[in-house]
Amino acid sequence: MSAIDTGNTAWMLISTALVMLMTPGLAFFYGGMVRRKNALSTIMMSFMTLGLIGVLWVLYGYSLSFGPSMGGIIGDLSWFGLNGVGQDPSTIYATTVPHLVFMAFQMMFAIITVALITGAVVERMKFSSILVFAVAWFTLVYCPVAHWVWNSQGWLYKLGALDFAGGTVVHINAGVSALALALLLGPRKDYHKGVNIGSHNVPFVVIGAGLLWFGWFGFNAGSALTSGGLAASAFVATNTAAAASALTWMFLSWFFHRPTVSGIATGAVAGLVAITPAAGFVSPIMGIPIGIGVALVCFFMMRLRNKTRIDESLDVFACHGMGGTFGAIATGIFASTALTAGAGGLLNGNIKQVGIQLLATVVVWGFAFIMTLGIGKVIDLTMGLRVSETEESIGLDISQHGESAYGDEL
Amino acid sequence: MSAIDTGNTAWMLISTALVMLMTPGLAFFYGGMVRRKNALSTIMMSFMTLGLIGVLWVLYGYSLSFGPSMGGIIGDLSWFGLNGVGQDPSTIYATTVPHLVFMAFQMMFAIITVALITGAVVERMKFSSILVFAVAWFTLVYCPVAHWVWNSQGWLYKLGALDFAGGTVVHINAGVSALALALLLGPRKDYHKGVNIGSHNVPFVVIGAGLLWFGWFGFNAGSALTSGGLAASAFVATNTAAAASALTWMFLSWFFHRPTVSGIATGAVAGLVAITPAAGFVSPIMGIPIGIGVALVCFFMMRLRNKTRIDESLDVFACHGMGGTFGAIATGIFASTALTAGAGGLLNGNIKQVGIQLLATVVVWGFAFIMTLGIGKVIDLTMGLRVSETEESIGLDISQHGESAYGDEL
Amino acid sequence: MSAIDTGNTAWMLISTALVMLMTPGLAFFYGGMVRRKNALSTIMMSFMTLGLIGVLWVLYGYSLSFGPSMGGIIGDLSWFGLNGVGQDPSTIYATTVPHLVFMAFQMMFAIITVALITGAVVERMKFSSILVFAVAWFTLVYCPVAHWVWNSQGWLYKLGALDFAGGTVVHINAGVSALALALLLGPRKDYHKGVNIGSHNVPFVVIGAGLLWFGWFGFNAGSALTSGGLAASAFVATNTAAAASALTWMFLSWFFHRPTVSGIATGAVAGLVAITPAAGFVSPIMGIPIGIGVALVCFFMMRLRNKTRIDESLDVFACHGMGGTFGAIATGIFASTALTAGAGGLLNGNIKQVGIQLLATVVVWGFAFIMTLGIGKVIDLTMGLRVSETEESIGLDISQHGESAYGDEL
Amino acid sequence: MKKIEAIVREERFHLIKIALEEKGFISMTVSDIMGRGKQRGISLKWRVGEHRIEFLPKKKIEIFVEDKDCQIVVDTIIERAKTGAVGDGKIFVSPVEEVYKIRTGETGPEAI
Amino acid sequence: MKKIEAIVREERFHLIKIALEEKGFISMTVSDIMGRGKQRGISLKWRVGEHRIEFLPKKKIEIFVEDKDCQIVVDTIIERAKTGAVGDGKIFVSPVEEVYKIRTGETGPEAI
Amino acid sequence: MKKIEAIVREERFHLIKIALEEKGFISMTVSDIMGRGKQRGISLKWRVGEHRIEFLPKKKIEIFVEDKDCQIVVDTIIERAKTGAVGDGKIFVSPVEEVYKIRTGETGPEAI
Ligand SMILES: Nc1ncnc2c1ncn2[C@@H]1O[C@H](COP(=O)(O)OP(=O)(O)O)[C@@H](O)[C@H]1O
Ligand SMILES: Nc1ncnc2c1ncn2[C@@H]1O[C@H](COP(=O)(O)OP(=O)(O)O)[C@@H](O)[C@H]1O
Ligand SMILES: Nc1ncnc2c1ncn2[C@@H]1O[C@H](COP(=O)(O)OP(=O)(O)O)[C@@H](O)[C@H]1O
Repeated sequence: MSAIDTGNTAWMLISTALVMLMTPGLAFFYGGMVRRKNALSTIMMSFMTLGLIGVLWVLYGYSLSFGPSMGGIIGDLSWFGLNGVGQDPSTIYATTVPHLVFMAFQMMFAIITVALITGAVVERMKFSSILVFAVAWFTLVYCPVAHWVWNSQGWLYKLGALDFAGGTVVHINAGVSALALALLLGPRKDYHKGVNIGSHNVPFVVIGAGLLWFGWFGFNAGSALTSGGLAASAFVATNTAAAASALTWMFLSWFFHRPTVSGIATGAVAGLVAITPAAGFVSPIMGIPIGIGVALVCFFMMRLRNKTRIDESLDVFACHGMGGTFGAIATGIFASTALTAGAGGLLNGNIKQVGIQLLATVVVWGFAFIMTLGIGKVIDLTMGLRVSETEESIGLDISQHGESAYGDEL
Repeated sequence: MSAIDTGNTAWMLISTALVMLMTPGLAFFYGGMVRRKNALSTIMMSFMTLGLIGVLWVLYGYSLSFGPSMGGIIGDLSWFGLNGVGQDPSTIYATTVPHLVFMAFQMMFAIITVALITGAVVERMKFSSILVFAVAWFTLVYCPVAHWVWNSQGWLYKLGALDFAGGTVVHINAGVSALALALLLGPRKDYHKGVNIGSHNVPFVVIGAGLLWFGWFGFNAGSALTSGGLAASAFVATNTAAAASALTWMFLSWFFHRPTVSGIATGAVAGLVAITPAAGFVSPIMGIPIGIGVALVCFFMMRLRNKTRIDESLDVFACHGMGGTFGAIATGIFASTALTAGAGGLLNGNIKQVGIQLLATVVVWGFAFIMTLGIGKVIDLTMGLRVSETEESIGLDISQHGESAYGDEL
Repeated sequence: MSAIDTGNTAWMLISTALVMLMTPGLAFFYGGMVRRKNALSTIMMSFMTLGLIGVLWVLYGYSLSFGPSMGGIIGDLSWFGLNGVGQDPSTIYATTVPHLVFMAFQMMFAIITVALITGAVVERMKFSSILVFAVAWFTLVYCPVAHWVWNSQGWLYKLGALDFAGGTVVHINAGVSALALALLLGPRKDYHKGVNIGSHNVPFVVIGAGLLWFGWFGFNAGSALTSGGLAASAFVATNTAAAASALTWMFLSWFFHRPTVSGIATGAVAGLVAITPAAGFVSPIMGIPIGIGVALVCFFMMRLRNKTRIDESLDVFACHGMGGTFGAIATGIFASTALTAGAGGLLNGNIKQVGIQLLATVVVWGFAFIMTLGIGKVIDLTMGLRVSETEESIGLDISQHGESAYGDEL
Repeated sequence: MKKIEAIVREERFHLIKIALEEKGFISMTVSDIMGRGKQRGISLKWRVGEHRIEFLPKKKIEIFVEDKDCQIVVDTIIERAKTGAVGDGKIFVSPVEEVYKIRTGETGPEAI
Repeated sequence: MKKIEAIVREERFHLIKIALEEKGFISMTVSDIMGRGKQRGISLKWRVGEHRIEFLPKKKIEIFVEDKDCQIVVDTIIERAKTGAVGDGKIFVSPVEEVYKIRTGETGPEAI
Repeated sequence: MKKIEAIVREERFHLIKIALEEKGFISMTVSDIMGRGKQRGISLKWRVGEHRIEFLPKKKIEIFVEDKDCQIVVDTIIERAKTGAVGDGKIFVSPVEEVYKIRTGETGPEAI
């Protein structure tokens, strides 16, 4: 057992807190984008994950994901209820900080991943159903994928897949599942009907994006698990990609229309998504091409999707699914030999890494999509996924939560 | 004098900043819960403590609370104006970080404690009176109680009362005082009159709760005063209790009505309150029973109170008073031998600890209640506590502050 | 090359993140103060600097400001694109943390400085023009001034000018430029016309002020570049000045009218501004006179300005220009021998320091004012500075960004 | 048919609503308005002298009724809206020529 | 001249607006109101029993027209506002005596 | 009695209010509405072509007056609301049958 380093621990503690803050941030990022009558319900879908996954993770999630592996597929339950997870460092993960800190840091990732999905189902999904879905998806999709990619015995990890802070586990996983769930659920009844279903509070979107950006320093630079050069490098790569993507998106939206505020906010988030798997593996200045690239990919994906009847409402797939995919592949391209303690990526002549990245991407795409369809279908057939038409038209705030965001009931 | 540890100092600096952020967070948590016409006045009552207590603490508050003790009752004024409180560590408190950091960390506790009380008197108390009250209460109630419980010479500290991060000093103290002040003040004139006096902005309540949760990591894990295993343990206990309580409250509100957003937010805060005295003394998984327990206690306390004519408006007593009491006793029950460097709590067979906890609780209850009644009565007889009926019906934003939150004056 | 200290690095990483958060904070501080129809445009002016300066800084800004000096006037481009700026510490700046962290920390200062200026031009300046202005001003004003004052070879630095965290570089620079630009631009068409052009959302102003205060701990205490006594001292000085100024402003606004919420928020910011150059050079308790002094200076400056036709809309000059000037001089007066490793300030009998401070102040005033007039004039003559009258009356949200903050288009 | 426009105190709305319900008048349209009467709002004492809050938020209730029901609705509102203090509000009655019920296309009394 | 006040579903507003435009009726004034009809709002099933949402947000469209245009405007609105379900709304027509166009000072039909 | 409904530019409201006050007309009810006139709002040039902002926010002032006061109120409003540019707004006058002052129960001219 190695000794605790107070500096590393300080950085990991605050990183954990930063990632926690992302979930309320997301609640506002999403909550601002829906109509007044669904503001609370949208916020609730994110916020409840703090409670729900916060409990499930310490009970069994951490053990399934990071516990002793059963064949590289899933952890056993030997760390159930934080059994054996204590103040001393783990011998495997983050060996200079208390094991509890590493556990908590990972918890915040699980929480926000589940919250991310909810952006696709706002304004029409029953609260009870999203709750049941969250439990099932967390257990059957998140924990296994986290195990494969991040557990030191996980099969994708062993294959050499690079995912610094969660491109596959968090973003592809959430984005693809969001798409699957939106397909099952069908569009909102007012979707593409000439009704204004736009953002009721763009400042909330901005404060959400601001908190996400802020928290993402913990997400990415915290994934260095130490306080030093690697964290610094990931930190700068993160900021650079966010900035480049925000700027690119602003110009794109200007080209087609006007430089929108929701555009620059969305662009920032897309940049943060794409740099997530790459942050600690690429030279920080590579944040610029990655940021520009992801803005192009996501922006056009969003335009395309918007032409269809697929109501993937707040573009979780376009941003996180596609952004995560782009980032995973970009990691294979831009990874630097110096930072990966290995062969680097395509630019270092290591074409194999691109292949591994593609494989990991395809695996997570497929698994997330099929599992989500399955879970969703079962819920649909038993308790139903959608609220009634009347409830949808009154809004989910009142029909699901008995409250109104701005106290305007009479 | 021991040496400064940069890691511990980094953690304490950021923890101090985190606790500072809780006060603006509280301003929104409270501000969202009142009517539009009192939004600013409610926010102001919290925000002004940052200025007021921020000055008083460095002048004399720190010295009274943590300075050389006069018989375990109160500090003398030898540290007046930060005299002797410098960059070197204290020899008594937090011996590996600069004394100034410990001082600042404690300051943020004093600030938010005073702010907490204001939730009971919103929508009707004169601003000048709450200002005078704050000065008096801080001096005559907060400083003594902090001295008793946390000063190394304090009489309750010496008795062995366990209060990791402020169950008695902060929560019971504020909650019970809030009740006393609300009783003196009487209910709002529209209270229980069939008028909608509900939240004007529930998203503000959520952002407040989010910032409180985030800041509470500094509050509780920062109370370890070092960056290491103890901080990690307190951190995880904190999050677990918050999550368990939020979830429990959500189900409780569902059982009686619907799963409300203000319910889950309140539940989270209640969980954070209850774990405060216990955070570093209990095994982190104990956050689950503590969280569930406090949600039950506070939820039913709130329902009960709401049936009376006591207009303890934003449930400071129900949440902080009762939650803190529950937490203080729970600490006596769940404290673990390993973490208290002592005999542990009831579960370790040390029934005496429960007695000590009860004693400390009763002492703070009594002292806070009587002192607040006294201070409040004096203010009532001299300058008056309440605004006039006309001012109350126009709203305190305009009548006390000459402003309107959303610029809707004509 | 000295070794990386994990504690210092942790503190600098989080400080960098804290300063980043100030820009969204500022977006809300400013955004709340304008009319509904310009809320987004105001927020956008701040938020876009995160993207724009975030990219320019890593490309060439850091090299111009902190790179090898050409005669103390400006850096060369040898650090273009972060060339040579890596995980190892710099040999000159912050020698115990990765060079990348120091670079990123400084970046956040550049970002917010540009954002600060925009407060003077809200509700009437074309978005394309503010964008071009931002690029030019950043390159031609910010980078040189940062070089002079903070580069170890900068001519003002060598003269011995004391600026702990940016009184001249950030606040005077931004404040004076804001004044110049406002003069060029002319007042809003509704200014002083009996139309209500007040804050549309004061709670946003408060949340902005809260985040600024929180982030300022990174700004000032982070400027210690290490985690220890100096950071602690700067931290406490910062909080004390903010508190004293907030309180003073509250009483001032009470004396003339009522204790306004926007007043206490503005006062807090003014206090933070004034303590910025002094934070690490003065004994923390000096935050009290500095806070009181700056509140008086800025409050009366604001009243005075408001009597003129100069529509320096959100008082960037009054707060940052005058506050920064006051702070720079106060630093010369209150600097303590113990903390400056030198002769201290006027109170230590070193009158020369006041002279140096005055010189640095005058130089930055003059340079910022003239350069801004020049840049602004060129933009005025080429692309124009203002939106059309129609666009101004419809509001910039719709006319410049094609969006409405609260979705109230039909 | 008549249109009844009542401008009342916000805090009285609930009482009025219930009283009308009891008499069988369920339908109504409500909006938030700002208003002032002859008294020019309310005057508050501030440190720097008297300050006048000119416009105060009120609720506007619009009810369309058959001629025969007009008086009873007006009386019910007055009964519940009255506090006796300045600011109680006003009721205005004006003529309506035709009413259409969109769902059924009905007009006249059946449409109300 | 007539004043037409139509209280319609929020989500139908867009359709109505376009239909009126096509027939040449561009001018209108729109506001957000809360309303309830005879059905007393909508009833939802909650865990603890039935819960009634009494007031629902609606759009109020006000159009001032010459007498001869009144019927066509009413018919156009009805056509587009109708879903056949409860809550479709109402249209009220009342007399107007005079109109002034502020910009030109014109009155009467030219001013509309 | 008459009901005067004036739809005016937001930024002119203050001037109008003061002018009416000077002539002794204190009472009024004000609300925020969105409106468009014959010009279909305002057209802005955007990079991708022309864009039309159809509905613009306006203030609606409602004043109930005795018949004899009607013209002077209308004239005063017109005088202050007029800029000469498109969008100045309209004033509509319609008949009112009865007024009740809730506080006193008075009706007719004394109630206004
Ligand atoms: N002549 C009027 N025209 C338009 N609105 C009026 C008029 N008189 C009263 N009101 C409305 O009625 C509200 C209450 O009137 P007020 O005069 O305060 O009541 P009271 O007569 O009991 O003092 C005002 O705020 C205003 O909105
Ligand atoms: N008598 C009335 N007075 C005032 N407003 C009415 C009246 N009847 C209906 N309304 C308004 O019209 C809206 C729609 O009426 P509703 O009765 O729900 O439609 P439907 O007749 O199709 O069921 C209501 O919400 C209310 O605002
Ligand atoms: N026929 C009408 N019916 C309803 N509202 C109208 C009508 N004509 C004008 N308005 C209202 O008056 C406002 C100003 O009208 P507008 O035509 O823009 O003024 P102008 O005639 O000076 O150009 C509009 O925004 C609308 O709210």
